[in-house]
Amino acid sequence: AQATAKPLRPFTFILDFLPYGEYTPYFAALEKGWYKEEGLDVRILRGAGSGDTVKRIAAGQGDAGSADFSPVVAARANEDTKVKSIAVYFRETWLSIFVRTDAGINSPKDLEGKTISTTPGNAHHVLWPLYAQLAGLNGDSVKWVTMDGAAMGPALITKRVDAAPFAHVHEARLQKQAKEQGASLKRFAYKDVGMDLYALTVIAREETIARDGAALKAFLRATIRGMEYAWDPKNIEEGARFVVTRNPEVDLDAAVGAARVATLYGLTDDIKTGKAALGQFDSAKVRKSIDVYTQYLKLKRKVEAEEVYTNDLLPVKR
Amino acid sequence: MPRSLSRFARDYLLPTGTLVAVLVLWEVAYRVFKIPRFIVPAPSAIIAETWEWRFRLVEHTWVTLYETLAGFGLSIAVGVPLAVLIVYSPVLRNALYPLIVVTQSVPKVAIAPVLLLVLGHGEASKLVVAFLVAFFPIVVDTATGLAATPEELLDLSRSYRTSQLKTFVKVRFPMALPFFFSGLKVAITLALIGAVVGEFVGSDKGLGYIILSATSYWKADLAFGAIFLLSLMAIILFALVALVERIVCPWYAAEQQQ
Amino acid sequence: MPRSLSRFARDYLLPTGTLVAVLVLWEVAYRVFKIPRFIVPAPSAIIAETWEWRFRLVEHTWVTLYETLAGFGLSIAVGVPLAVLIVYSPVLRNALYPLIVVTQSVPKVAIAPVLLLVLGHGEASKLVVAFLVAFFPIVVDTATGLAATPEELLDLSRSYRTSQLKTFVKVRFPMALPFFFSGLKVAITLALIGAVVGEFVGSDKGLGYIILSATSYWKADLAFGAIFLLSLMAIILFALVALVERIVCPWYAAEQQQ
Amino acid sequence: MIRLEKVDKTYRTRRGDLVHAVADITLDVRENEFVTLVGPSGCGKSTLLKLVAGLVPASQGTIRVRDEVVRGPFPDVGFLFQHPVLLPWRTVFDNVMFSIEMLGLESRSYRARARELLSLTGLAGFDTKYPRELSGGMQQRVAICRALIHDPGLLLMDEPFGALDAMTREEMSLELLRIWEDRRKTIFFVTHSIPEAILLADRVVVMTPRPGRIARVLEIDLPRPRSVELEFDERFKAYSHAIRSDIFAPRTDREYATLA
Amino acid sequence: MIRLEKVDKTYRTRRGDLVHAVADITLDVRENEFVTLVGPSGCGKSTLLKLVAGLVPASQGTIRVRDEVVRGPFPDVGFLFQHPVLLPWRTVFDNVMFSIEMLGLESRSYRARARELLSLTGLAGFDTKYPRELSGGMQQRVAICRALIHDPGLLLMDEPFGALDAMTREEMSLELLRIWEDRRKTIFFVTHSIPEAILLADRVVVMTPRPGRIARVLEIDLPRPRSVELEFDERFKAYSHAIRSDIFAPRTDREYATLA
Ligand SMILES: Nc1ncnc2c1ncn2[C@@H]1O[C@H](COP(=O)(O)OP(=O)(O)OP(=O)(O)O)[C@@H](O)[C@H]1O
Ligand SMILES: Nc1ncnc2c1ncn2[C@@H]1O[C@H](COP(=O)(O)OP(=O)(O)OP(=O)(O)O)[C@@H](O)[C@H]1O
Ligand SMILES: [Mg+2]
Ligand SMILES: [Mg+2]
Repeated sequence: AQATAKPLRPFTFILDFLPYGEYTPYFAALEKGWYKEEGLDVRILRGAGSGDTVKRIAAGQGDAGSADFSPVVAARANEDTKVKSIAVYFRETWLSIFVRTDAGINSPKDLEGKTISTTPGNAHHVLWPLYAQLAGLNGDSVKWVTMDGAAMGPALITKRVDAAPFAHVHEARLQKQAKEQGASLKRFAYKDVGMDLYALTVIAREETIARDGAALKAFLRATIRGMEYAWDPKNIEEGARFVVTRNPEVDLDAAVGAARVATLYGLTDDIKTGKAALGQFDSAKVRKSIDVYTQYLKLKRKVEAEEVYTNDLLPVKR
Repeated sequence: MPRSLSRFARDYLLPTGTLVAVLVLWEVAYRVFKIPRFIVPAPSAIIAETWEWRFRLVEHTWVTLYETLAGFGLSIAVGVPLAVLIVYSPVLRNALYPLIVVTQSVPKVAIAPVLLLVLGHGEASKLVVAFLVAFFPIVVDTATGLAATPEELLDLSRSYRTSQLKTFVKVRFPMALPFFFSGLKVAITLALIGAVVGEFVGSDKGLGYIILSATSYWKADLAFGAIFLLSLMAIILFALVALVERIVCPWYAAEQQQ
Repeated sequence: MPRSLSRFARDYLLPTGTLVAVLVLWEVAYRVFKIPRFIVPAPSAIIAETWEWRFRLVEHTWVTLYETLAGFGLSIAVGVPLAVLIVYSPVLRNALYPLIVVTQSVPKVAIAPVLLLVLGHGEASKLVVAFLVAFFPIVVDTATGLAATPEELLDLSRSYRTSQLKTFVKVRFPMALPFFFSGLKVAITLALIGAVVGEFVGSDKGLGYIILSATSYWKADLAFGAIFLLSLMAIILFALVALVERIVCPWYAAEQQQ
Repeated sequence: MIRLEKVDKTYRTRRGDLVHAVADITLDVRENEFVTLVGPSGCGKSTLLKLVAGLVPASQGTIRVRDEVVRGPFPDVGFLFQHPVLLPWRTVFDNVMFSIEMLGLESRSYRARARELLSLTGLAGFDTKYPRELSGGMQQRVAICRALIHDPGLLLMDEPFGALDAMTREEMSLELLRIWEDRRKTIFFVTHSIPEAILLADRVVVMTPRPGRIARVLEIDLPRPRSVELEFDERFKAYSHAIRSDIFAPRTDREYATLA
Repeated sequence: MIRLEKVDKTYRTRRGDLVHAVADITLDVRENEFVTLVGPSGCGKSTLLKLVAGLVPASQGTIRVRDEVVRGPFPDVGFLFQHPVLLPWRTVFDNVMFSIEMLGLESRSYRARARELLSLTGLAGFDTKYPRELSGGMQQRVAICRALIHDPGLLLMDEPFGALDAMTREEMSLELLRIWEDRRKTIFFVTHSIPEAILLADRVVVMTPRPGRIARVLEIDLPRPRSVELEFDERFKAYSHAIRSDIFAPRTDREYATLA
């Protein structure tokens, strides 16, 4: 849909955190001009955590944003924030626990009695009981040490704690850092014990969905084009480079690593086998996610699935 | 007595009244303009939530109070001697001030990991953050106050051929007291902020921790409840400093009253 | 002239020397104790990285500088009138102080998101954070200074049956200048911190953003480079305030020199 | 010009006690009159002057100046404090000009007058100095210039020549008389010097020790213009004697009973 | 006791100009001598006293006290400043005791003496007041008590009685003489009053206008103990006349040329 005659519609997209390798599709669509082709002048802003992005979208500061699915549910349940997820970005949970390979922790069970760092409200910590249950270990036996996010890596590498929770995408840079100290790290993923949750989603507020569905649709079309391109193994490096051009503080190697990891969560089996289209929610999984969050986040009420997601804006559904 | 009554009204009822008025206004604004709850919750909801959490909040309040006071104490203990060095020696002043300014300009959140790794997770690291944030106004204000001693008083004191220490204790410091207290007033609130920032960075106790975790758990009511307590604590601590000032330098406070 | 030369040495070489000495010590400690790079990097590495980034860092420095100065300006514009109200009316003092203390005790990191929601993503929100953090010492110190005007000067000024404003402009404020500047010295460094904290929470420009992102990407060299620049900026701004003080109240600064 | 009726002033100190400073003062000062006020230290002379100027509220009684009840400072007055009270951040010249600025008068038209007064008081060449750099007597002279510069109709002067040496003092007294005769002002003038009080005044008011009351009001019937030689005049000596006896008599056996 | 040799003092003001305050002062003050210093305002009397006390460094020449070169303040001295310089946060009593505290003496043994001095100077009943609550003359008396309380061997007094009325002044002068005779001290005393200078002194030093030089040193050959009646003595009048002529002569045609 070429729209050179029409002026571009300004469109603000707010990330859930700082720009990094996991967002290559957005930057690819931007650099390749696909957003422009859709008539959008997209500006990508950084975020300060998924929760913050949900609030900012709710306050109308951006047209769409990137946020984990859990705050979307929580914000709706606790504060009646009228924000919905309009596309899935990462289709599996990327929560993981990292340990030093020389710590003698060979299976999740070995985490019993160990110390794990955390930040207040950390999703790993919140969902730990579920993880423990699924992994068959005594979850109460670990000791959580609260600290700043920035301190978690160093604390793990210098053995101040036995384990540290990180999203999988951070593995590349953690390993790099560990190597400098002559160490290496091992990872236990929450999804590996059968925890079936969505991670990042694209969000928008209900008002925008109702009034400006066309722009959101256009945005998703270009974004999904970006996913298809950037998650193609031969384009990984180029995608990372797109991120680095715009954000020179990002380390290219680490961004490439993150982009590579991102494909594991963006292109899951259901996509590869064609069971679902890119971006598409599965209502059963949404419900399951809601159940988990309602229980573990101690939400004030249980939201209906339709309150927090919609597949209606996606270009293709299966 | 009507005079002391009106004074009581002025000193206690008035501030309380203002704060209550602000809360009422806020509640009204909240209802009239239908402010979305995710921006700020209503005071009524905050108070209800705070009341529910009262026992646990009290414990966290103690922790923050302790860290604040310890950091504050430390910043007096370090700040006053620094001010003295700065006033007595221009050489030291020029050597020290840049270093002190550096300690101020480094964002505490940025060096928190270092502090945590060096000092561990206990209260020490929060206390140090509180101290780092709070000591600067004490240094600057005390130094200004000390330097402002009228020359004739210094001459008087020199005429006794006495030690610098005695001049300091008997003349310069008493003269600088109002400015020392001015520094303390700024420092006590900064120490509180410092303690909270320290808790943000790594703690599982204290009001700072409550604010952060309540925010993460989407419990804005509770987060604001903790902020309320924090504010209350700040007001009380500030008032206590002002009270001590009035006791320690009544000659000055009396003038201020007029 | 040897006198002005020794003074130049004292005022410029000495502070620079101290800072350089600290860096050298740090480098030595780094090498001797083999401090892990991710805790603190070596100054040499930091400087190398900073040099590499110099053009881009300069841009970010400008942003932070602008926010700092705007916030600082705003805090003077608001702080001085507040101090005046506090000194001139005991009733207002008792009503205002608690509110002001509340603005201080609320952790900026906690309300910065709210500000961001209200003021948007632009520089305004950072400016407001800088202002909120910085205006308090200006209020407290200026108020203390104004209240300290010797009574005989006030009597003198009253004897002309002149307006309060004139008394303020001609007598009270000049008399309070050293304390006003004392407040400014604290405020300028706080404004810088405030701008950085604002950038932490929501900005993709400025040194605060660089620190945050570099830390997140584990580029400790770059993060510390930004901290270096921040410290340098703080020292320069602080020195500028001190310089203006010396120009505006030479009679006071001259005494301090002795 | 000034009319005091049963004026009483009691101070409350910081500790809360009361100090009865002046009691039951009834006094009239006529337009263009030169009245001097003498009395023992601490008897309330400064207090009385401040009461008249409206700087301090009376505890009882009424004070009228130009037929208006004094409730605070009023215009067209020059007040000279017992201490010089100079602004430390202003030069000598700017301290003198302070009156002009505070009164909102146009500075330019008074600059020449300021310089003239400074050289008249022997301060020529010191205009750019700061108060700290002056001797005690010089500071007092700056304060005198400041009180005179706007040429007020009423001058309230609290021991203006207290810190001056005998000669400067005489010169300044004569200069003040000259100005007074030239421009016809009302002057109410506190002094510690009995000869000075007589030399200058139309009437001398003598006060008793604290609480200060009026012991005597003495009409000085000496020819004008006056000069220092008058001190050898017999009438002068008689006045002097009368005042001395007023001041010295009551105290020796009262307040100073402890004295050997 | 005090030995000044070719002492010169030039101040540098903030603007950088030089003020030549005293020039070429050579003077000996003997042990137990009472020397008074008179001279026009601004001639350097206070400067000279501060030079002797070591509060201000000489630009040239040497100053010896008790045979030691003065390089800074030295012990066993009581200095009385021209302004009272009281500590505003201390009560009258505590201001007097300030000397004792600064000298590290035992407070307890001086309390009675402090009270005695206060009542001697007519301040009984004011011990708990604050300086602000005193009249100018009362403040000066507190400063006198403070300079006397530790009974120093050398008293340097800068116009101690300047703010006092005629009677208090006479009483205090006589009291000072009594103390001096009792305890044999050396007193170096600046005054503006020529009679006072003569009444008190063994020798009167007369200074010229700035830069202050010694115009004359006058031995006062009057019997002791002295009393106020001496003023009517012929020798007293002669001394007075001599000093007046010293002071008045040079100025009328010099500094004050502008005067009508
Ligand atoms: N602000 C004040 N508070 C309390 N008492 C005061 C105050 N001002 C003056 N007094 C008291 O009032 C009395 C009269 O003081 P005032 O200054 O009028 O005396 P004075 O006649 O001017 O004395 P002097 O000749 O020493 O200047 C004194 O006893 C003094 O202690
Ligand atoms: N700190 C200073 N800086 C510059 N000049 C000064 C300083 N102190 C005094 N002077 C100058 O030195 C000269 C002598 O001053 P000094 O105070 O000794 O006079 P004085 O004889 O005590 O006069 P007075 O009788 O008025 O007290 C004056 O001209 C004065 O301006
Ligand atoms: Mg008086
Ligand atoms: Mg003098």
